[in-house]
Parts: sequence; C-alpha cells; structure tokens
Amino acid sequence: MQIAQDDLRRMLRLMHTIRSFELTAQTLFREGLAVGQFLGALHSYEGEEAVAVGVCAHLRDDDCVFSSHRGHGHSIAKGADVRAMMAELLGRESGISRGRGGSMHMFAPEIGLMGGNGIVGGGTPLALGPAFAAQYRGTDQVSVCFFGDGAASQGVFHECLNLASLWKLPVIYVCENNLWAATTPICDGWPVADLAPRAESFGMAGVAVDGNDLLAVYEAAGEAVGRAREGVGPTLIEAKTYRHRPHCMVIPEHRPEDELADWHARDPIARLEGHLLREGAISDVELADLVTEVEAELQAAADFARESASPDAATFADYLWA
Amino acid sequence: MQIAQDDLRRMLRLMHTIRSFELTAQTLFREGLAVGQFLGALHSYEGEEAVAVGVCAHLRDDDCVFSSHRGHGHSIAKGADVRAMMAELLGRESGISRGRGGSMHMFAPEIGLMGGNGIVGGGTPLALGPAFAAQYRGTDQVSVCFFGDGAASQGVFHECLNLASLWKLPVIYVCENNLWAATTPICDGWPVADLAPRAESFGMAGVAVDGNDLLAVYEAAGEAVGRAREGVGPTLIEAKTYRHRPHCMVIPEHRPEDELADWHARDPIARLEGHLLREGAISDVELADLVTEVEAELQAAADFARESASPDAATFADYLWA
Amino acid sequence: MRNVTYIRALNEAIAEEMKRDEAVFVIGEDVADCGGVFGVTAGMMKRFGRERVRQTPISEAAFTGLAVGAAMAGLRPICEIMYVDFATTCMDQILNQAAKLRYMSGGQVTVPLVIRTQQGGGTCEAAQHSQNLEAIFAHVPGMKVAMPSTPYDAKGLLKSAIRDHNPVIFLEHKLLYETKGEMPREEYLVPLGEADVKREGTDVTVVATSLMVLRALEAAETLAGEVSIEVIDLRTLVPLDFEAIAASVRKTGRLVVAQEAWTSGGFGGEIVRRVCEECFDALVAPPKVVGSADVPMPFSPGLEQAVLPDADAIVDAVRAVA
Amino acid sequence: MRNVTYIRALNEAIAEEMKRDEAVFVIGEDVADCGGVFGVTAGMMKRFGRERVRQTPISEAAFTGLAVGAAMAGLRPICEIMYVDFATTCMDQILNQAAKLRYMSGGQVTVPLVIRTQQGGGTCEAAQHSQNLEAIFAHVPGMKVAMPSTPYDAKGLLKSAIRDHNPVIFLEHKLLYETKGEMPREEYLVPLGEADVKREGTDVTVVATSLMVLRALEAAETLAGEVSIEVIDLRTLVPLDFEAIAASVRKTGRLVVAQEAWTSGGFGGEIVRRVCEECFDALVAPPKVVGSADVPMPFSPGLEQAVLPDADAIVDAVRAVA
Ligand SMILES: Cc1ncc(C[n+]2csc(CCOP(=O)(O)OP(=O)(O)O)c2C)c(N)n1
Ligand SMILES: Cc1ncc(C[n+]2csc(CCOP(=O)(O)OP(=O)(O)O)c2C)c(N)n1
Ligand SMILES: [Mg+2]
Ligand SMILES: [Mg+2]
Repeated sequence: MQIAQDDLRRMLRLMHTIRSFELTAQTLFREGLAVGQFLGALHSYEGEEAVAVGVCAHLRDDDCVFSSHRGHGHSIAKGADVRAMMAELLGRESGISRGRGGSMHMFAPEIGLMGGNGIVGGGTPLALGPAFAAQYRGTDQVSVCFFGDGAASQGVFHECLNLASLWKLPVIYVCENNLWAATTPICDGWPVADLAPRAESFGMAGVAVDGNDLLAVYEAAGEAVGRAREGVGPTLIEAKTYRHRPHCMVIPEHRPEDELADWHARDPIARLEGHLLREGAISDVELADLVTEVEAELQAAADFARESASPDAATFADYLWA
Repeated sequence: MQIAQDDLRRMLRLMHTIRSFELTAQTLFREGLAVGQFLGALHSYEGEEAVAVGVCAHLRDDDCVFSSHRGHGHSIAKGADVRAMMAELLGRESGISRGRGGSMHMFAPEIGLMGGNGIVGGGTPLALGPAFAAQYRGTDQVSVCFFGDGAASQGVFHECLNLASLWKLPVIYVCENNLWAATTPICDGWPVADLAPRAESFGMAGVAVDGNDLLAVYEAAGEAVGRAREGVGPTLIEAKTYRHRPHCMVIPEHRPEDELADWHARDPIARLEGHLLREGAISDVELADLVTEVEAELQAAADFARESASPDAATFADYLWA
Repeated sequence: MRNVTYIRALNEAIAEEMKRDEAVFVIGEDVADCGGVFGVTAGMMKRFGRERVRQTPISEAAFTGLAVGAAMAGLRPICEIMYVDFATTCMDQILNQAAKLRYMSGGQVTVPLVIRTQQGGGTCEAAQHSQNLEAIFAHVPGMKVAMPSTPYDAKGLLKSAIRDHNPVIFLEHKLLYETKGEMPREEYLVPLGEADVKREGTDVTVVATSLMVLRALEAAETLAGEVSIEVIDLRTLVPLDFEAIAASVRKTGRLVVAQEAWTSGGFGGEIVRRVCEECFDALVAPPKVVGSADVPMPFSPGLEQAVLPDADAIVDAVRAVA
Repeated sequence: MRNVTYIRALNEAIAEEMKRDEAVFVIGEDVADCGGVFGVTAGMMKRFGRERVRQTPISEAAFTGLAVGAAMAGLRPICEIMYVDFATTCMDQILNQAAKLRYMSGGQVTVPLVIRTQQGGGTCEAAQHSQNLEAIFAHVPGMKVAMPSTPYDAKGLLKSAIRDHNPVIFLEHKLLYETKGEMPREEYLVPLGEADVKREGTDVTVVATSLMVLRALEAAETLAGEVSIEVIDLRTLVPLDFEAIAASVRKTGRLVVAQEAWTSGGFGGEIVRRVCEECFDALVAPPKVVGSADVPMPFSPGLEQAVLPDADAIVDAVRAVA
C-alpha cells in the first residue's frame, strides 16, 4: 500500500503526541500523589501507539470510536484536544468531559470520540450502535471499538461478533493484544494463539497484524474500513503489541525483564522513524524538531490543565438529565 | 461403535418415555387451562429425544446434567422419576422439586440432575462447576450442559468455552440446534451453518452430529465423555434436530408446513425402531408391548400427580435458606 | 372514547411514534415475526418493515448495548427485553452504560432510549420469570422508570418515554396486558413524573404502582363506607412526583404503599423514607408497605398466591393503620 | 491482641479457612499472581498452590457461574469480583442462579458460596468504579449480605460466610483496606446476622454500614457533650438484626441511617420502613437517611467529595433530629 509521506509524518507526530501525553500525565499523577491527592486510575498507552494511530488515520470525524480504560491513545488519534484531555486528568471544568469522567471516560462526540469505558469489554456492544445507525440511515460511517486481549474473554464481545456478522454492520473490532491483562499473562487467559479464527467462526473477517508496525496496522485497518464503508461487513483485527508500562500507576511491574526488553526493542515509534529515515521521508533535524514541538505542546497542555479551575462543587448534579 | 442390544432397547424405551411424558403433560396442561388454572410454561421435547438419551446413556449418577427450559427429556434420560416429574408439573408437594420449581426447574441432585433453567444459557456457566470440582478432587466425573441454538448466542456461553478449554475441564456442551429459537429461525440468529468451528476457535473439540440419529449421538457423546473422563478436555457437540411442537403451549405454530413434515419424517424414535426391527433386535410385538408399558407408566404418573397434595400455602418460606 | 387493551395501547403508542419519527425503531427478541411473545409489537414489521423492527438473536447484552450506542448516535431505539428477569444478562448495558454515559461525558452524550420489558407474578412461571425489579432501576441514578397501570397511562407514558431524551425503563405487567380501559381517539401524552390520583379519599393514602393500583382500587371498593382510601398511582418512580404523595398524606395522615415487589428493600421503603423526612408531623399512624413475601417466586399456584400481595392484604394494611 | 489491617484480616480469614477445609478455594481475576489488585489474597498461591487459587480470564459470568456450580457440587468457593461495579456483568449468576437455586429445587441444592468484592467511592475512579450496590443484593431474596467496617469484623464475618451453607455476598470497602484494628490471636467467628453497638449512646440511634460506621463514630466524637449518639453497625443486611435497631430506637426515639450508597431507594429506606412498622410509637422525631447524592460518581475530587456523605453530613442529620 502506498502511503503519502505527509500522512506518515502526521502519524508519527500523533504517535509522539500520545507518548508525550502519557509521560506528562504520569508526572502530573505523581505530583498529585505527592500532595496526597488521588487522581484515580491511569493506564498508559506507551508502546501501543501504532495501533490507535494506524486505525484512526482512516476515520472521519463522523466515524465513531469506542475506547477502553486504556484510552488516551485512541482519543488523541481520533483528534481530541490534548489540552482538554490533560485538564480532564486533573478533573478540571475545562476537561474534555468537564472533569466528570477522568482518564477512563473521555468524550468528544463532535469528533466521533464516544468515550472510554471502565468496564472491560463495555464498549463492544455500544460500538454496534453507530454502525447500526449508519446502516439504518444509509450513510457510509463506520464504528470502531478498541479493547484488550483481556476484554476478548468477555461474553458480550462474542454476542457482538455474532450480531455484527449477522447484520453485516460497518463495525471494526480492534483487539489490542498486549499479552497481559492486568497481572494475568495471556497464557492464563487464552487457550489459543490467535483471535482471527474466532471471528471466522462467526462468519466474519478476522486478521492478525503486527501492532507495532504502523504500516501494517494502517494497511489492515484501511481494508477493514473500506469493507465496512462499502457495506461488505465487519472485521476483527487482532493487533499484537505490548505496553511499555505496568498495568496502571498503582500496580508494580510484574512482567519478565527479558520480555520487556524484547518489546522495547520493537518500539513502534523507533520503528516508524527508522523507516522514514531510511526512505528519506524525514531528516534527523526534522525529527528532533517534531519531538521538541510535541513536547512543548504537552507542556502547554499540562500548564493549561494545572491552571484550569475545578468544577464548582455545587454543580455535582449537573449533566445527569438531558 | 458396537452397542449392546439391551442398551439400545433401554434407550428406545427412554425415548418413548420422554415422548409419552410430553403428551401426558400437554393433556394435564389443557385440563388445567380448562378449569382456569395457569400452569406456567411447558416446552415439549418431542422430536429431540435421541439427543438427551444418546448423551445421558454414558453418564453415571455422579455425573451432572444441567438442563434448559426444555428440560423434560434431559431429566428423564438422566434417570428422574416420571411420577415426581409429573407431580412437579402440577405443583404438588410430591413433585421432583417439591412443587417449587415447575417444568423449568426440575432437580434431582442425587442422580446428578442439577436443574433446568429459565434463563436461556443460564446453565452454561453452572455446568463448569461440577467439572471443576471433579478436576479439583481428582475424580473422573463429567458435567454435561444441554442448551439450544438460541442459547448459543448468549455471551456467557463463549466465556465458558474459553474457560473450559483453558482449564481442560471435563465438561460437555450439547447444543440442541432445532433450527428455531421461539419464533426466530436460525437464519436470523446465526450467521453460520455450524457451531463446531466456534469450539475450535477456542482450541477445544467441536463436532456436529445428526441429532435425530440415536446411534450417531451415542457415538459422539461416548467419545466426548471418554475424553472428559480421561482429562483430555471438553467437547462441544452440536446436535442438529427439530422440535415437533410449537415453542411452548401458548405460542401458536409458526413454522413452514413442509419443514415440519420433513422433520416428522425423520422422527428419531421411528428411525431407531426401524433400525432395531431391521437388525432383529426387537420384534413388532415387543415394540407394541414397550409402548403399552410406557403409556401405562405415564398414565400412572399422571394419576399420581393429580392425586398428590399441593404444598401447604403456609410453607411458602421454606427451603430458602440452608 | 374507545375501550382498548393495555397491549393495544402500547402497540398504538409505538406505531404512532414510529410514524411520527423515522429515528424510532424497535429491537428485541421475536419482535418481528410474532410481534413479541406478548404481541405488543404485532403488525409493526408489516407496517414499518424489517429495518425498523429488528428481531435479534438471544443476545440481550449485545442488542441492548447496540440500542444504547444507536441512541448516542441520534436514533431512538425501543428495546424490548422479554422478561425483566432477563435484564440480569444486560445489567451492565443498563446500569453502567445507559444510566451513566451522559453524566460521565459531562453532558455531551444523550441517550434517548426506551427499554420496554414486563414483570410480575401470577402466571406460575416460577422464580426466574416473575420478578419485580423496579427498585434496582430506581436506585441507580440515570434512568427514568415508568410503571403504567392502565391502558390510558401505558399509551401516554410510552409516547412520552420515546420522546424523552433520557433512557427510560418502561415496566409493563404481564397481568395487565389483557386489561381494558378508556382512551380518547385523539393523540395525547402522559408526562413522566406526574402521579395520578386514581381515586380520591380522605382517610388513608394508598400509594401504588402497576398491577397493585388495580388491587388498591379493589381494596378501596371493599372498604367503601368503612375507610375512605385515596389511591395514588405513581406512574413513574423516576422522576418521582413526591408532591402528590405529600399532599395526600398531609390530608389523610396515613400511608400504605402497595407494591408487588418483595416487601424488603423495595421502593416502598423509599416512599416511607421520603414521607418520614418531609411530612413526619402529618403522620398519625405508622406507614406500612404491602409487598410480596421475601422469597423467590414458587411455582405451585397456591404458594404463588401466598407470596403475592392481593387486595385483601391492602385491606388488612389499611385497617391496621386506619 | 494485635493491631492488623482490614486487608490482613481478610487474608487471614481466607488462609485459615483454606487450611481448615480442603473444599475452600479462591477464584477470580489476578488473585494468584498479585493476590488480587488490592492484595487480599496475597501469598495464597504460594501457600496453597495454583489449584486452589484460580486466576481467571476476565469472564465474570463464567467464573462466578462456575463457582455457583462448584458450590452445588459441594466445594466452597470464594469468588472475587474485583469491583462491585463489575457485578453487572454477572448479575444473572448472582441474582437468578446463586440466590434462587436452593428455593427452586425445593431445598435439594445447597450453594455454599462467598462472593467477595469491594465497593465505595473516594478514590477518584469515577462512575463505574465507585458504586455501592448493597441494596440490590439485599432486595433480591436468597443471598446473605455482609458489610464489615472493622478488621475484627472483616475476619470474623468472612470466616462465618465461608462456613455458611448459603450464598453470601461479602462487600468490602476500598477505603477500609488500610485501616487497622485490634484482633485476638486466637480463632474467632462473628456470626452473620448480629449487629454490633460500636458506641453506646442515649439520644440518637445512628445505624451505619461499612465505611459509614467510621464516619458515624467521628460524628459521635464531634457531638460528644452535645448529643449522645448510639452507633449501630449492622455488619450484615441479610440477615438483618432488626432487634438491635429496635432496641436502640426504643431507647433514643431518634434514628439516622448512614449509608454511602445513593440516598434514594437504598437500604436506608428499608430500615426506616421497618422502624416505622415496628416502633413507630417510639419515634419522637422523623427518621433520616444520610447517603450519597443521587448521581453517578463524578471524577473530579471536589465533586466526588460533594457527592459522598461525610461525618459532617451525619452531624447535621443528627442535629436535625435531636
Ligand atoms: C468487567 C471488568 N472486569 C474487570 C475489570 C478490571 N480491569 C481493568 S483493566 C483490566 C485488564 C484488562 O486487560 P486487557 O483487556 O487485556 O486490556 P489492557 O489493560 O491490557 O490494555 C482489568 C481486569 C474491569 N474494569 N471490568
Ligand atoms: C436470557 C433469556 N432470554 C430470553 C428468554 C426467553 N426465551 C425462552 S426460550 C427462548 C428460545 C430459546 O431458543 P433455543 O435456545 O434455541 O432453545 P429451544 O427453545 O429451541 O429448545 C427464549 C427466547 C429467556 N428465557 N432467557
Ligand atoms: Mg491486555
Ligand atoms: Mg432452538
């Protein structure tokens, strides 16, 4: 597949934005802890950036994304404002969900970001909704759901595969198989090596892809989105990847060191950079500039978040009813 | 597979017992209605007798069966007393569940009958329990769960396949695919023709069998039970069959006449009788005697049920707590 | 004025709203071919086509989740769960998703969803087909909860629920389906959150819901001349028209709540709590809740009647406080 | 006497019972490798082996159902659901199966199961990780419901729960885990169904559960000299030690219930109902329930604190009725 170099550079930038977002968020979290303030759960997407970016590159603002507990990457890739996201992490009124949602519940429906989910697998049936709506209205929108290998053991996910396949809904399920579900290794969660046959057993397309290879993800997602838009039906993509950090901020690292080292060596950002450098699509200087810019952007986001006001406590009952 | 003729005759008798039970139950139900008495739900197993009988023939009293809403056949095949079952249908104290359960909740744990279930798919995770217990205790018991094609669309069923496969539990899932779920045809429920690939996608054995052919069911179940007892792991059996009656007593027939006729021509009882007659394993006279005996048994059961006392209304709070 | 059944009233409400608004569609098990097992959506498929009357596999979690997601995308799903008892298989979609999405998103997402289901005992369907679970839905903030007792209210409330921008759980009662009532030929709405005084009285306030409104009216007849009962039909639990209750209690000084749900831990206790907090001084006798005995529903008809509250139970409670 | 944490107390209870009875085993997510994300089962795997400490895929419905079935087969599972919020994904196994099997079977089946989970807010984990759902479990008959507030009670109640022949839902509180309390070295049990007077007083009865017991004791300190509060810790909602409440209310004539769950429709209303029905004449002031505001839990710390009831809220309520 031919990808315009501009597009690749844009995607690289997004991947850096995600990584930088996570690093900045961790700093804020530790700052908060230092002053005795809980800031809830924080699940880093570092290491998995190619998945969100490669998939969302094919989406329009009127396509929907349903995210998971590990949702910062999906949100940024879908186009969310990192300032509003950062403010959300601090529970500010300027946050992307007005401080009501926090890390796991970032919403921006105007760009198709339909929220993270604190329930593992919780997004899988919701994602059927906009896909159904597109089919119902005869439009060509698609709906994408990101979830983990752990979520693939939730029953509802299988109901969704069945229904999506039965009704040929324009939905794409993207399983981010990072080999771990919290502290449980994949061998204690899956009796099989691959998820694609499961999709096939429901009569639907299933593919596996190297989730650390942006080009591979981009290509697989492009096909899936194309098929969905054309009304051919849903696709399940299993992206094999790895998270660089522990499950969340409060659970210590428990994974084997050599496994970690192994996967760090397969870092999706370094890999894409290597490709772009080799192809002459970016220079060392441009790369350094890009990183500097992104870091500045995230610093500005952190400042914006810190300086933003918290919601007035008296407004706790707002936004329940429409 | 060689099956002793005695065993075949015993199985034929059980199949007749089930059919006769259903016919008698329908009479009682209509009698009840005639005097303005509700008797709840009644789901006939007529037409599917070979499945329950062929599977349960391999089970001991200390093996468990988890049944469905359409559970009379499973109960009889597992060895339940038809008098107590009939009394249960009339809500008598002498009923198999003391009149507390009714048609959908027949229990006889001393013979491994762990109950029907009013929740479609409800038995699927429960069945993992005794299988787990057998593995935990190092015994060779197996656990069997019967459920319908409709239930195969419940999420929890897939969680069960995953867990059973992962832990190699001695459980056998028997899907009675009778082509309909209430008034919904299989084509509106399944996007695929077969269930076995689904089991395989979880790394577990899956087989399809002609559910109207007792010999085929008996053989497939024998292998599955053998594998489970030996600790090799679980099996999913899809038995293709058909119910002769509407979904339940209060829903009118909605299926195409030619489909009905087609399946009546494949009646599992007539088929087994034909086989036995051809093989000289039974004579016409013996067959007639068998039917007469079974009918008499069921008449006696109906009489027993009618004559049994209803529970004392003051005891409604009994049996909640152990 | 016409005299129509509760089923017919519901059917008309759905048809009228589907005609009025293309975004309205029906989804659920058996809803197309037989119009739902209780016939509420009978004729819809013929009239509006299969695209708008979507018959699903037995996958409550997936299709309820789809409905939530479709509502987020601007459609107005009417999602039928056949029995409220089966809502246990999609509680996550109801309590954690539908009820919370708007709030978690800081008001950005709207979920204009109606979940229709029916509840209640009296048909000998035993413990898994006879529950009254309104207290669960009313306790968890974010869902409106409707419980119509008459055809008039059923139609008017359902139309309002469909037009409401919030998720509404619409709880019908299986024993009300065949009841008849007066209804204008012209279009009308019954707003959510307005109780209705079904009978005026001066001595004792009876607050009732669903089928128990009819029982309360019977009790009022029985006691006519002895005690004058004011029967308040809440119609919706959320929003709760507490003013209507308070006004009546301030007049009568006596309160009996009649619910079919289990007496303990039900919504009746909530009404007693509110009345105590807001009109304690008006009370001249202890408020009382009449409900089902705190046991799973037994199958046997005599036991079931012993468990269910009837008009006599209300009569007794009224006499006890009058 | 020793001073140990609530976590440690739970850990000891489990270890002691596993040692005492081979039928006891632990099942749940992450329970082996990290001892559960809160560390309650830390060290168990090492001590009792992987067979008795079963770490599962993220399949709450399957493993909870397995636990129910294993209990039916005579084992004594301790099933951990990581957050009570996730119980929505296995409500069927809890409410329709575990709670009802014994009754539906006419007392033939026994379900000696403990479901351990933790609930509560205060950690900025937002709407899907902060709920208090005890009212749901207490309303549906068939489960015992425990809510310990101290390490002493936690240990003694959990040991009783494990030995109980009925399903028990054991609700811990995430903010109690690190609290410490006195505990004997010798073995002891705390029976299910006995409330504990945590502080004697003469003016106002405060009935509290879980973390709110600590808040009530704070309130009592604050008000010492002004109002004498009697703090009753229910310890279990089912069975409910109503006599303890009644005895206190007969003495004080004033009742405040403190629960962290949403104020409306919670178990507090049930206590008010019972008190009104059985000791109305003793009441000299309106009973009051203090609970959370009726909204999903907001993420932002200031909003969360505005929603949660604290000691001040109890002080205010006590002053209002004193
Ligand atoms: C229904 C449910 N069960 C358990 C949890 C707790 N939990 C949160 S994240 C997580 C692990 C998820 O693993 P996976 O789906 O592989 O996603 P990853 O964290 O690896 O991205 C668990 C068990 C939850 N939030 N929801
Ligand atoms: C969770 C749940 N959803 C719906 C129902 C209502 N219901 C009872 S039986 C049935 C059809 C079941 O079809 P299938 O599993 O194929 O079994 P069959 O009746 O054909 O034997 C339905 C929808 C139910 N009891 N439980
Ligand atoms: Mg993972
Ligand atoms: Mg079927």
